[in-house]
Amino acid sequence: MELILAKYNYWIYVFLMMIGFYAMIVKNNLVKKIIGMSIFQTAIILFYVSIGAKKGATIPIIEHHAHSGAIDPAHYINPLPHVLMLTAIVVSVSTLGVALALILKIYHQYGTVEEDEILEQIQ
Amino acid sequence: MKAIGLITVFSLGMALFYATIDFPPWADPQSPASLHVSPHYIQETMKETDVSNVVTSVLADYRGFDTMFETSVIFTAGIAVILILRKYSKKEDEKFLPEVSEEAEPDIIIQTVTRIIVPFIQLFALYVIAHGHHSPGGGFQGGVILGASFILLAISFNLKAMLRRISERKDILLGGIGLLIYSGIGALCVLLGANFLNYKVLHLIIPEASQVEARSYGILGVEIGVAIAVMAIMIAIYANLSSDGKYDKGL
Amino acid sequence: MIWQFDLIILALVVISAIAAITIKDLLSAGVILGAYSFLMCLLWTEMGAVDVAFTEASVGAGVSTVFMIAAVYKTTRRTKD
Amino acid sequence: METIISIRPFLAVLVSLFAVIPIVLSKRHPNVREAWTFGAGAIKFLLIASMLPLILNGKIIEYTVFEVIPGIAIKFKVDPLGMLFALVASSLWIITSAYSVGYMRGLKEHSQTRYFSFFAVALSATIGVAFAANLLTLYLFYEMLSLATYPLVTHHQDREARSSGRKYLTFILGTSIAFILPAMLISYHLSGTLEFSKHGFLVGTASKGVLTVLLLLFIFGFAKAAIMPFHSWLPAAMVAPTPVSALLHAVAVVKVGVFSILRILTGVYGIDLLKSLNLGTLVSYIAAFTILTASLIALSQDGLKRRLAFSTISQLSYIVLGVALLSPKGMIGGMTHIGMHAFGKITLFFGAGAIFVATGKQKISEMVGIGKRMPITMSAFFIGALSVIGLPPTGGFFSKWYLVLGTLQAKQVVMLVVLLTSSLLNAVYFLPVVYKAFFVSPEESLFEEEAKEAPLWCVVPMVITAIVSIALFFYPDIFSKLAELAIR
Amino acid sequence: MISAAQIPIFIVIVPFLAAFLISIAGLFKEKYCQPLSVLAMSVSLYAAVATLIHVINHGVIHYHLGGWPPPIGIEYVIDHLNAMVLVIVSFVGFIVSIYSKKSVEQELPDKIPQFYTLYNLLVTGLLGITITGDAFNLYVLLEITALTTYALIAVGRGRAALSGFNYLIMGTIGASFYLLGVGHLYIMTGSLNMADLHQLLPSLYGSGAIFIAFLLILIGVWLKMAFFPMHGWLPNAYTYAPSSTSCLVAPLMTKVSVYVMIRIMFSVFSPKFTFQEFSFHEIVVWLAVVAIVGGSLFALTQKDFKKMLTYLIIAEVGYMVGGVWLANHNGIMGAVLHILNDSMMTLCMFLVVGIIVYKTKGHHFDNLGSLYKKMPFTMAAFTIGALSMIGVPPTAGFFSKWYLILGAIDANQWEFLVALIFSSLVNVVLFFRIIEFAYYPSFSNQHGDAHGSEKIDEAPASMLVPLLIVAAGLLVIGVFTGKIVTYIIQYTIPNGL
Repeated sequence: MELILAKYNYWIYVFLMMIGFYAMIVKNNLVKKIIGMSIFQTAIILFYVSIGAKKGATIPIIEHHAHSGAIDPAHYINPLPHVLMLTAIVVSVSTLGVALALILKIYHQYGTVEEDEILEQIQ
Repeated sequence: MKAIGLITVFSLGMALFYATIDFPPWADPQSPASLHVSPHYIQETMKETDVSNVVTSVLADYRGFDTMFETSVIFTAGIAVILILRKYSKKEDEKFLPEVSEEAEPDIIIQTVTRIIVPFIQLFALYVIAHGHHSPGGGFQGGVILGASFILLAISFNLKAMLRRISERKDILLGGIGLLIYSGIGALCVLLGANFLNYKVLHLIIPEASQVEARSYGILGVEIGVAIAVMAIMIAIYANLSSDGKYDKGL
Repeated sequence: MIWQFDLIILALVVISAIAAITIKDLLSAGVILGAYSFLMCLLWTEMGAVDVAFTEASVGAGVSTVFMIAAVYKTTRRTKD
Repeated sequence: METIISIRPFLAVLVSLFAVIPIVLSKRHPNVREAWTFGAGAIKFLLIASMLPLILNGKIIEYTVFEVIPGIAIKFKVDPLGMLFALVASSLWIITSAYSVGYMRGLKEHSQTRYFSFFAVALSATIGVAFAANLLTLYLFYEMLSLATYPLVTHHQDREARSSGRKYLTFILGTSIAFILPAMLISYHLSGTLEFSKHGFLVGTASKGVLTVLLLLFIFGFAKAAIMPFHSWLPAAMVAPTPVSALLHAVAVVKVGVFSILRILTGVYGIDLLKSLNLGTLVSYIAAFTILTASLIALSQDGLKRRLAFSTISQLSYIVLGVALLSPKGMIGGMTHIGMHAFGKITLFFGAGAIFVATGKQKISEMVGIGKRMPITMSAFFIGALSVIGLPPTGGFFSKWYLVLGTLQAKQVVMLVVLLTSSLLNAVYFLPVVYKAFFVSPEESLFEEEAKEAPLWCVVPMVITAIVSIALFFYPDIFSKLAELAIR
Repeated sequence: MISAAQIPIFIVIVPFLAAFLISIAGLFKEKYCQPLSVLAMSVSLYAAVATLIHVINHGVIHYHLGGWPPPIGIEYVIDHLNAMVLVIVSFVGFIVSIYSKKSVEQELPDKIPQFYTLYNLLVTGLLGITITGDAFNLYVLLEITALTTYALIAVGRGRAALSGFNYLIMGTIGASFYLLGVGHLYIMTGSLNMADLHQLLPSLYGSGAIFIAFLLILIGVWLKMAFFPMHGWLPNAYTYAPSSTSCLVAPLMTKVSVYVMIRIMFSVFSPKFTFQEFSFHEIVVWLAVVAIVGGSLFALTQKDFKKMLTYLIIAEVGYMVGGVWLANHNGIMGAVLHILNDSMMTLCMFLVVGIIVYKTKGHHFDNLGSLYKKMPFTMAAFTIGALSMIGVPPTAGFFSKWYLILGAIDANQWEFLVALIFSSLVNVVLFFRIIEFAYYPSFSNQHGDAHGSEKIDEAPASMLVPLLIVAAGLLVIGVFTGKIVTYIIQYTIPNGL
């Protein structure tokens, strides 16, 4: 129980990541691949956010009365992973945008978003 | 293919699972991640940057360089979508039409509500941008919300309605300007003799500001740049995706 | 942090992820992806990552879903898997 | 031995390389263009000749250009062996250029500028090989030569040229990359140097097995020496215009291959090492096999140039054999054979080319009675044939004589038999050509009686090389002296 | 006012700022886009060269962004290795920005501003990847390069969109793996700075998480560089991309990824970890052998010039990865030298293809007939490039092969030597086949104009001059290998090897 409580967040992220990864490489539909990609990236974000979590700490916004006195780092959640993940979210939405644009282009070229049907048309 | 995929997925899962064994327990205050670099940010943010939201100060100052590129990732995506989809000539014939083609009737309730609510959304967005120093939020979130307000217009009316308020040219211009503000502030620091993005030298040109306050202002300036760029690019991506790059009628 | 609550959200997240990749309608899949993002966002708020959650709410659950739906509208809802 | 630092060997290499620029620039004026070729040839020859007295006095000239790889430089060294080869190649370039003018203009060939430019590059590379002071420099110029001769071999740009060109490159470039490059790097790995030296640099670096494999890689890798089974590019390359065959495939290219093998034997392995590992015998058997087989094949060839090509293959192995005997006389024989065979064989090729220019004939069976029509050509051809067979009064006799002495000195009776048999075969495949050219009844003759020679530009060079072939019998001193110095 | 210490930042920032200026300028006057891009690239190149000289004379440069010392802030660390890669990247960027004018006008007439915006961002990304000393910063820049590349590839013809999409999927997987790996490092150490990680990691060697982190990063980077068996996306993506894109992407993308791999292996981890704790370097060399042999064989089966080159890129990646993983001095030197040489060679080749596409509207072998007559200068440059690919001295390609083979002998990995020789031989066949096509009149359609009718029809000067510079560069680099090795490359060997 201790062990499960200690690590379950990480396990869930691994599981989500497997789902996303599976969709990315096995799914035939291009949009599904993209959905998988989103899940995959979100899982990584979950992983990072879990790194930052800290028992008994609050959100990383310094309270105003703490100005003068020394600030105890254990009192606030580690902000660094949050910063990194803001970037990762931005990256994922950018990738999503470009991917969808490509899907539109592919659709106009082949009339379908199923990979096997496209490959059939190419041959 | 499916079998190979499953094997790959499974082995990845196993590997990652194996790695978790060595992780420090979840939310452990004694984990290396909590002890090595982050205490500095938490302890010094007020003294060094005068920003109480540590995420903002790290985002826009300590790791401001990352954020600059992060914003340019968005910009890149916008330009990329334009490059891929935008069709300038009208006559390009469509071989395959979208399958969902029925046009929705304009709904008066939605339109009215939108008209009322959009200014408030934008006001809120501005608040998020400006108040990012002290509360969750900042340029990025605010920019997205601003962009979303325009997208909401486009959805409930049509694309033309949005383009009347913010044309394509203006949109691209704003995207470039937003990033120019960010990198320009950085370059300004170089011109003032410090390293890139070292906002503290801005006190030389901002009247009555100490070096720490200059950092705070620098962060604000940067956030504004981010917000403008993000808003513009979100609009651009939506406009292209929803109209197939033709900018005609949208969804 | 209440770990039971945490676990419930995690379970929901997993369910919506599986649903998003298995459902045979792309529009629904896009919407479920939005829900997935939103659940994630809850999870993160609960872990104290307010800024990330805020961003995910506006980007992942908001704009991304709009993009996805726009794209599906411009192509097709059909999918074989 | 005293070492002199002088830039002259480097200049000798560069002269013809830089001559390419004016040659290309003056492509609209053929006479000016050819003047540049001659000028470069003359300067090159004089530069090389100016170094001769020093070498004969037992000195060595060195010049380091720069270090390409830390520890390994592009470096030139003029020693007697290199001098011998350079002298032959550069003097024959002038003569061949003259011949080329006659041949190319006589046949109104296309792309003459390209032809003369690449010829100059090829010569540059040849001298580079001759003066290379280490294996890398040698390899560099060896490859340069392979590539520079490709446009020459495929000059006609027709289907036949295309397939010959392929064969040429496959063998020449293929072997040098597949065999020499690894062999060179393994030797570098073993010894940490690539500098040729008197006693070789591989002594005591590896077991006999490794060294044997390495030696085989080197010997077959230098496919330009046309040691069987890597010989078949040479007959194929005969589609090239005759001057190319004459200079490159009788002198420059093939001798570069042989010369490189000599360098490996004397500079990389060293005589002592070869003796102690008994590798000389191995090499000499390989060479002997080539000598006999090629001679036999030559017998069956009807195309004159092809017959000459196979003859070349067998003659090249003489040189390898001579050095592989590892006896002083044999080595002198082998080294002087570089020069002697060059003059003899180039005369033969000039003859073949002259016949082609004048009559368009390429097959031996079509040349019955041609002696009446082209007496000068066929006389020169006869002298060349004598030299290649090794009969007095020609230079070929001198080198063969030493080779025979060498076999006796090395107590290799088998090799003696090989030499004698192959000389006999040489006689059998050359003399009938000459015989049929002159001594046939008028009815059989395919040509009218009146003498109508090839253009003067073709005939004069041929006569000169024929005369030199004879002169070398009476004055073999230059070559023999250099060879003696080389083995001392 | 701007001190010399600020020069390193200009390498990255100038093209970055230029990207937005171009995008804005494009709204008003399209014809300013390309000159602006050239200007930015030349400033960047100048700064890169100045930095390289500074590094050679004074050693490693640290540049703290925002004035924050590492590991608090992000820093730039410029040592000999990345100073060299910076020069390569900015040089290629400069050359291609001049070259691209005509070909972009032909292939993407109405998207010129967008093209140059993304072009500058791509170069910025590559430069940033190279220069940064922060593991996460590298990820962000990796994504910039990736996104720009997807778009620039996808606007090509034919299958471009689909192959761009495949690349997007693979590239995202690669980048995500990298990010995951960095996450693992972060959770175990709490740091993102490479030098700091290098200090913190040794006490954690042996931990499973670190091992997995290394593996994840490695696989991520391998995906990006199309190392066997993760190479599937590359050939189509590069083949159907517009000429200017492939000229920029093909020489740089794989090389910068190789650089990242070297950085991760030696600067984040250490040689001790990569070669002793993580003892599968022999397997990696075998993979490299398969990459080289497989890439070469696939190249042999192609009937399309550009596609053939893309398979050769896969083989060349095998050279570099194999060289690094030989785990000795000569191997690593060879690999680093090959980063330089191969980027120049590939650039030369793709510039030639671009010119051929510009002139003949295709890159199939049939388009090559009699090109030596029509475009003597282009084909002369091609010949030099081909010789370099084959590895004929004194062209550059020979010398990196030299070190790689020596490394293989030193490491007793003869299979790598055989693979290198094999690929050289295949290159002989490949390139002389093309030389044949271009040298001989095409025999298949002989309707009387086999000889003579071809007039000289050279490419425009804006395309030809860059090509000739690159071709001459191949010879110069080859000849000055000794200098390059003594002044730069020997310092790139990590301590402890």
